Amino acid sequence: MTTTTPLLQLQDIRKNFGAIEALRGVTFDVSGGEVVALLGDNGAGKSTLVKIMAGGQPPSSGKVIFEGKERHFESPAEAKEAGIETVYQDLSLCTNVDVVSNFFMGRELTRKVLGVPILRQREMEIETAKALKEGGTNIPSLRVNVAHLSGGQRQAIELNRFVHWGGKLVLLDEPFAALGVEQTRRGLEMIERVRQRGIGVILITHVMAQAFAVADRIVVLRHGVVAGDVQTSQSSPDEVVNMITGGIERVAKGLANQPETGAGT
Amino acid sequence: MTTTTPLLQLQDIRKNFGAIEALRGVTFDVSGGEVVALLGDNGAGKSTLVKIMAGGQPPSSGKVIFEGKERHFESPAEAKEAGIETVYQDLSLCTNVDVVSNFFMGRELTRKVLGVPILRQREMEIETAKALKEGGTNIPSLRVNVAHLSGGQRQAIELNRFVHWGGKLVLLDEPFAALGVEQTRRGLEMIERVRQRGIGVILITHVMAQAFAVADRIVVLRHGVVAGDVQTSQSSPDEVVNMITGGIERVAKGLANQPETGAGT
Amino acid sequence: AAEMKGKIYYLVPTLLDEFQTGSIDAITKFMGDVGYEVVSLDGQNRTDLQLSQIDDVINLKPAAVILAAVDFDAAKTGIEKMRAAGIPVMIFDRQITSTPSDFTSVAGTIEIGHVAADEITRLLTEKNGSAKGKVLQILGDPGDPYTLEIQQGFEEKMADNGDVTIITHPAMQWEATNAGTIAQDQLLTNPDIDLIFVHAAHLAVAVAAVLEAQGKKPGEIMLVSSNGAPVGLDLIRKGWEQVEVEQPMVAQAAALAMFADKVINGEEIKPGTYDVTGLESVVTIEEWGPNIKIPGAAITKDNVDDVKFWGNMKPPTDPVMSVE
Amino acid sequence: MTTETATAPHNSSEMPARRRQVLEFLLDNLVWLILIVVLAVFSVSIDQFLQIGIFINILQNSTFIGIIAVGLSLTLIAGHMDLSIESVMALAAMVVALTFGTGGAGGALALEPAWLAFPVSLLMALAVGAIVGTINGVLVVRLSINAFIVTLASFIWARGLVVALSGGRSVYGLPDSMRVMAVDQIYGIPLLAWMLILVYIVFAFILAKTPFGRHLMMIGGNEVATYRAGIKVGAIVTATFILSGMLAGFAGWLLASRTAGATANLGIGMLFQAFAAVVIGGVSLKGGQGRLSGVFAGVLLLSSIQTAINVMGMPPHYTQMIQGGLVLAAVLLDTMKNTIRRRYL
Amino acid sequence: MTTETATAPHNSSEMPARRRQVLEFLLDNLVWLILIVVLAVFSVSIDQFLQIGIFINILQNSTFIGIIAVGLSLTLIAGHMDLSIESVMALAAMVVALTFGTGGAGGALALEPAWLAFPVSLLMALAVGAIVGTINGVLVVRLSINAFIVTLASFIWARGLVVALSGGRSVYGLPDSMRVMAVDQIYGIPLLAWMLILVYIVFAFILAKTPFGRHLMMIGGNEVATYRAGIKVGAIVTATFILSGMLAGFAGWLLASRTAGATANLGIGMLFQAFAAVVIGGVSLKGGQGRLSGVFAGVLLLSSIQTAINVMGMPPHYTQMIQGGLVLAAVLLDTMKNTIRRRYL
Ligand SMILES: Nc1ncnc2c1ncn2[C@@H]1O[C@H](COP(=O)(O)OP(=O)(O)OP(=O)(O)O)[C@@H](O)[C@H]1O
Ligand SMILES: Nc1ncnc2c1ncn2[C@@H]1O[C@H](COP(=O)(O)OP(=O)(O)OP(=O)(O)O)[C@@H](O)[C@H]1O
Ligand SMILES: O[C@@H]1[C@@H](O)[C@H](O)OC[C@H]1O
Ligand SMILES: [Mg+2]
Ligand SMILES: [Mg+2]
Repeated sequence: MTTTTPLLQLQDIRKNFGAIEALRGVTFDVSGGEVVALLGDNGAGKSTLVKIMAGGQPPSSGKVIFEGKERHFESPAEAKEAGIETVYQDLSLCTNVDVVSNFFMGRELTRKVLGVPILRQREMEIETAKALKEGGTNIPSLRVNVAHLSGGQRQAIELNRFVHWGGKLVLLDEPFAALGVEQTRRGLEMIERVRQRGIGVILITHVMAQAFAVADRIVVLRHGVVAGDVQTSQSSPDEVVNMITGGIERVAKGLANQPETGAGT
Repeated sequence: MTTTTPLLQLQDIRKNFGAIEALRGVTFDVSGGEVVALLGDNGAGKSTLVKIMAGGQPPSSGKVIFEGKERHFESPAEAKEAGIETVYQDLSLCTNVDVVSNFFMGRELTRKVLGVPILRQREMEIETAKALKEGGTNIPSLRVNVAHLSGGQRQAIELNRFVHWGGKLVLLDEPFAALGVEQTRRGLEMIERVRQRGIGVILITHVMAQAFAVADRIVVLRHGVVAGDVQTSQSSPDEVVNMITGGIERVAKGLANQPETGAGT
Repeated sequence: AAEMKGKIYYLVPTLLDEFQTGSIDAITKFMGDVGYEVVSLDGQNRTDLQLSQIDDVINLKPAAVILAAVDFDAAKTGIEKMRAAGIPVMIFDRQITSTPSDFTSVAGTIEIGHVAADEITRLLTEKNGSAKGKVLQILGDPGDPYTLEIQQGFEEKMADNGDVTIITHPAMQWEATNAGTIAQDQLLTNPDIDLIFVHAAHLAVAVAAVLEAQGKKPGEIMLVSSNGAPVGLDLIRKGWEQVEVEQPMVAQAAALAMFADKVINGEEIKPGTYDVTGLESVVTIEEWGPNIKIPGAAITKDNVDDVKFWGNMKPPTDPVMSVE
Repeated sequence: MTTETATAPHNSSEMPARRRQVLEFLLDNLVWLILIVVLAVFSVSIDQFLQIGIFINILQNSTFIGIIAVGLSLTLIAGHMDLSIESVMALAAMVVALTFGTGGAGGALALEPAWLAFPVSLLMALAVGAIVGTINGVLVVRLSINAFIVTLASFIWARGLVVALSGGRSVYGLPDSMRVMAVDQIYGIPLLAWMLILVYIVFAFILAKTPFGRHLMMIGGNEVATYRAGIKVGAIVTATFILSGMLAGFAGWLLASRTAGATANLGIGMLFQAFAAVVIGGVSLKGGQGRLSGVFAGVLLLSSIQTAINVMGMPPHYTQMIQGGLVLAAVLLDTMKNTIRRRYL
Repeated sequence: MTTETATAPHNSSEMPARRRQVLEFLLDNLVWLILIVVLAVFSVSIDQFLQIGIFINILQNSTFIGIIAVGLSLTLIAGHMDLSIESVMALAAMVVALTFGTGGAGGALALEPAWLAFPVSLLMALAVGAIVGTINGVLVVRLSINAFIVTLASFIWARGLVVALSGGRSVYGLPDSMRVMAVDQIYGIPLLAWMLILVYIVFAFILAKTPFGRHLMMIGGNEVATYRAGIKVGAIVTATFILSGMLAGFAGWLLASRTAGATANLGIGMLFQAFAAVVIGGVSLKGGQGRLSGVFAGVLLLSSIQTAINVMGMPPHYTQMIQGGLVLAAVLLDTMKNTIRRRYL
């Protein structure tokens, strides 16, 4: 937790879909090792913002600055290469293949035989089993197609695969929405561990308790603009709910990059 | 709240998918005007049970007794005719058409012209707008395809359309998972209103607070069997979490049909 | 019925064409006369299918094979294979010159083009005073050599015959609606078309229907077709068509039967002139083997009812006799 | 620092709402725009193309592909497809021609009074279509066999039946009462073209304004959702196959009237054309998407290209290449849509 | 009343796991089972069917449809499709034949030493396929035009090019070195059949064991998910179209060798056959599903039906009807799968 340049800065991001303005000038930032909870009502623009940060959609205007450099991620692949991992709200699983394939999607383990990459099926299976077990999720068989899994089992795959891959910034869009009590608890612990590795985390959730359990800072979106940006320690669930529903607005300018505990500079 | 026959009874319901036994003998019931929270870990079998009650999947064995008569719903259409309304966990929306079409899916308002049923587009639009407003959800345009809506906006359509249709029993499978704070609050209120109309409600959720806010009784599924069946007033969130994660088991036999307040017959 | 001498396979290229379906009946009857049972296999206009039929037929060890090739030359390998397996091969209707065979019975496509050219020259002269005017030629599928050879014969002869403008369009896949549409469009942009020459009678059906729908009187725009199918003769009777260049299908089939014994027994076939169902036909020994060419005739209103035309579907009842 | 914020997403200020609407409309109907451009280019560059007669020909020649394309569109929108339409059309034409035809293989049935041939033959054609459609529908719905393979089989056997029934022979000569459709005109426009227009109006209406049409669209979008919503998915899909068959039967009836008979290979190749028209017209092969107005434009576009080729007088060997190229060019134009939408909307 | 419960869903006790596995395996490979049944029925009921020569014919005649079906399967699995394969095959055959053919329209190019014709012609055929495949891929991926329409256009123009190049004339007479494939045998099995088997082994391996194959499957299942996961979707899909084109080119090279030349309408109708085989083999038209072993069985099944019809000697007017019927019957058998699975598993 230092006051160096933030990991990711967004400056005046706007996004419109035809006549609809989903984002109307969003500015905020996140530092390495910091957990920011991004809150807001349904349709506030949270997921749209995530997609912009993850390279899935270009903003209509505004700047994305990652590690001090302005970046225009043309695709999720580019954002990923830069170190941004994402768990999407609308799950990104291929339900026509099995759990292992989904877990390693795009980063399969291989060995070369005569220059041809061959999948290392067993290794991948073992690793998947381990990760899911740590996440507290029970899945009858890893070779079963994801189409046959329950909602929570699916989300667990998606949530647990990201930690596996490291990176510098993790974007989590309502990652616990379908998870059970225990799985959610372990998910929150995982975020804590990730933070300790110096990785920045942006967590979207509708559950105040979750935000207040792990976030250093809370950013509230409302109708496509930032309606609140406060240190968790200096706010309360009630206040935040008020910001979300439009009761109050509170953007602590200049405080954005403060360490999460303590109040001084 | 009387001690007449329950609205719906399940007796020893089993369901297996190939080698996987999702349900291993589930017995419980729900009465008119009663709200039962159906809780359980990911993969416990809750959604499978819902699909069986809703006519979408036949049980491998066991009895479904609705209004005192054994029923074998062959399709959701039949269950619906009998008065069972369902909100599914994996949303059941047609993202290729607009909000209004989804809201009235299968029950379009029409008028006959020369015997030909013609859609009453305006009326449907007005009604949709009203229902969504009551639910607290903001949707930029009702004519926009659902594909362009946020996760919470989609869930709101599905949740709000069911009250509109009445019925005798309502099955809600994690209906608030993607909803904002305010929308969830209104959703819980809505359940309360529905209960007051004498309709039975089964609510699935992973959030203890929601279960304890509206449920008369809590039923816990664990690995496909009932691991707990208690009056909300006689339990606590901690105890229920314990049942979910397998710490304890508590099935209050013979108490299942008790009124939610008071203890006597 | 008498004891059969063996099975002959007839590989017919397609059944979407009256000539071909008619030939099955004729060949089956005449071969029956001389003591052979005929089994026909439809090649559905697919070269590869016909080749696989050849492969299969070889395994069935027939007395002989009659081949009307989907494609004139692609059948070459198949013919070689069959003959190598000791199966005599008779070529019907579609002449194959690239490899030897045991007997060939054809009308000649180039010649059909020539006959058509002469008839059309005559019709134009009758109408315009001299051999001039505008002709719309509607081919069959442009991928089918049968139609291209008629075109070739027709155009080379027309070039000699006078000053006639020929506009050529293909009817894809020999499909009649396509022919009708071409005629309809062309009549708009070239209202001075004197005559339409289509390469098969079933195409004339749609063209005549278009003329009729446009309020034309029969003969106002002349129509000539080749192959002599029954609908073609009907159109002549109704006055929509002036000339049909007949392919002597019945005689072509009869010739096969006449020489079948000789071919199958490996006896020598002598060149000379033979009488085939009343038509004077010439057998020559060509590079590719013995070849009988049977003259096709021009059918007009005057002779349309002659039973010798296959389009009248009165095949000769007298049995054919094997040539001694 | 406590303020109220606005209450709903705002309109973007960059483009006036009005202009945006016009642009949206144009993009939604881009196939029509392309059709107009193409016709204009042909009119200018091809001698004698620009005359009423040519445009009427284009319309009239669109009839058969146009009508079977409607059935194809309906099945595609519902998330299935119907490959049998071409053969069903030929079968209906052949059955009618074999019954009433006076020349060739025709049976020359004469009814008293003569005009009876008109309704009777129409019913026969529709019945043929309905029967094949029912077979398709039942196999797809009841036995849940893939529609592609079911209707491919029908495509093959129905054509086979045409060959078998006719013995490969052609029929020529239909009673006058049956040729009305091909011969008569109203306001200078052939009845065939009117039929085409009528079919499009009726089915565009059904799709847009009736529960049936809406359910079709939703079934194509998410069959599970409609099933759960209590929509009788099976019945609707079956009905769609029957409709598609009947439309093909109707087209066959018109085709018999047009060719004054039938041949064994009647209509061969039209399936591909119908498919091309439907896809150019914006119907998605994945189901749940498409409007008949686009399909109509697609049909006219293909017909215009064919007519231009017929009129141009080019070496016949090149027609196919040019046709393929033009289809591609038309579709390329259509993709500008996405670029424009992304850039300006 | 407080007890521990078991920790994971249990195996159903109704059926021993072993028997279930066997049943699952049989159901997964039902097309093979059907193929065996069909061959057995044919062998018993058709005179002279049961002989080695016939079975070798079935295998050999499957070569062309079999190889293009692989390309079709790959594109379908990736959620697209390639209709151009039939025409590309013909185009490759024609280009090779025009260059090396000694008769007809052939150019009679003679290389020194003579065996050079073999590799050179192979490379030419593959290049033709790669070029058309690249065009298809780029249009589909870069301009995101629907693959159906792109490849339909290619289907038309490539065939047009065949007709134009050859002027409709055929070519025959290829140098001996190029006919090796059609003439030679190894262990009594024609080289053509070996090529078929080789192609299936190689591509089945690629699909099952390499990241490329797995990505293909996942792209077909959920393109958005793979894109988000950083998979180079565009590159993979383009490569798939190129592969499909090259396979078609290879098939064309073999076909030229088999027919010792090429004709303008070479291979017409094979597209439908390939489609039927692929769908019978269990490849989903919606993408993300299918195994080549099933496709292979599908190809052999169709080829067996065709051969049976050839050998049976039935009235030819009925062959198409019977063919359509048999295809349907085979698929009907396949649907028992679902019933069995529902009832016993
Ligand atoms: N592709 C799109 N086309 C049109 N409108 C869109 C599109 N994507 C999002 N929107 C609109 O933008 C607004 C913001 O959507 P977004 O998904 O970002 O909301 P959210 O904050 O994530 O909501 P939730 O909490 O419900 O997930 C919504 O009104 C939505 O309808
Ligand atoms: N169609 C199916 N085929 C095979 N297995 C299935 C199928 N549907 C469900 N299952 C399995 O049955 C079990 C119960 O699933 P279900 O969806 O009922 O769980 P759930 O209690 O709703 O979980 P969640 O809280 O995650 O939604 C899971 O292990 C799941 O993998
Ligand atoms: O009559 C023609 C026949 O001789 C040829 O072989 O194929 C096409 C037919 O139209
Ligand atoms: Mg969201
Ligand atoms: Mg569930």
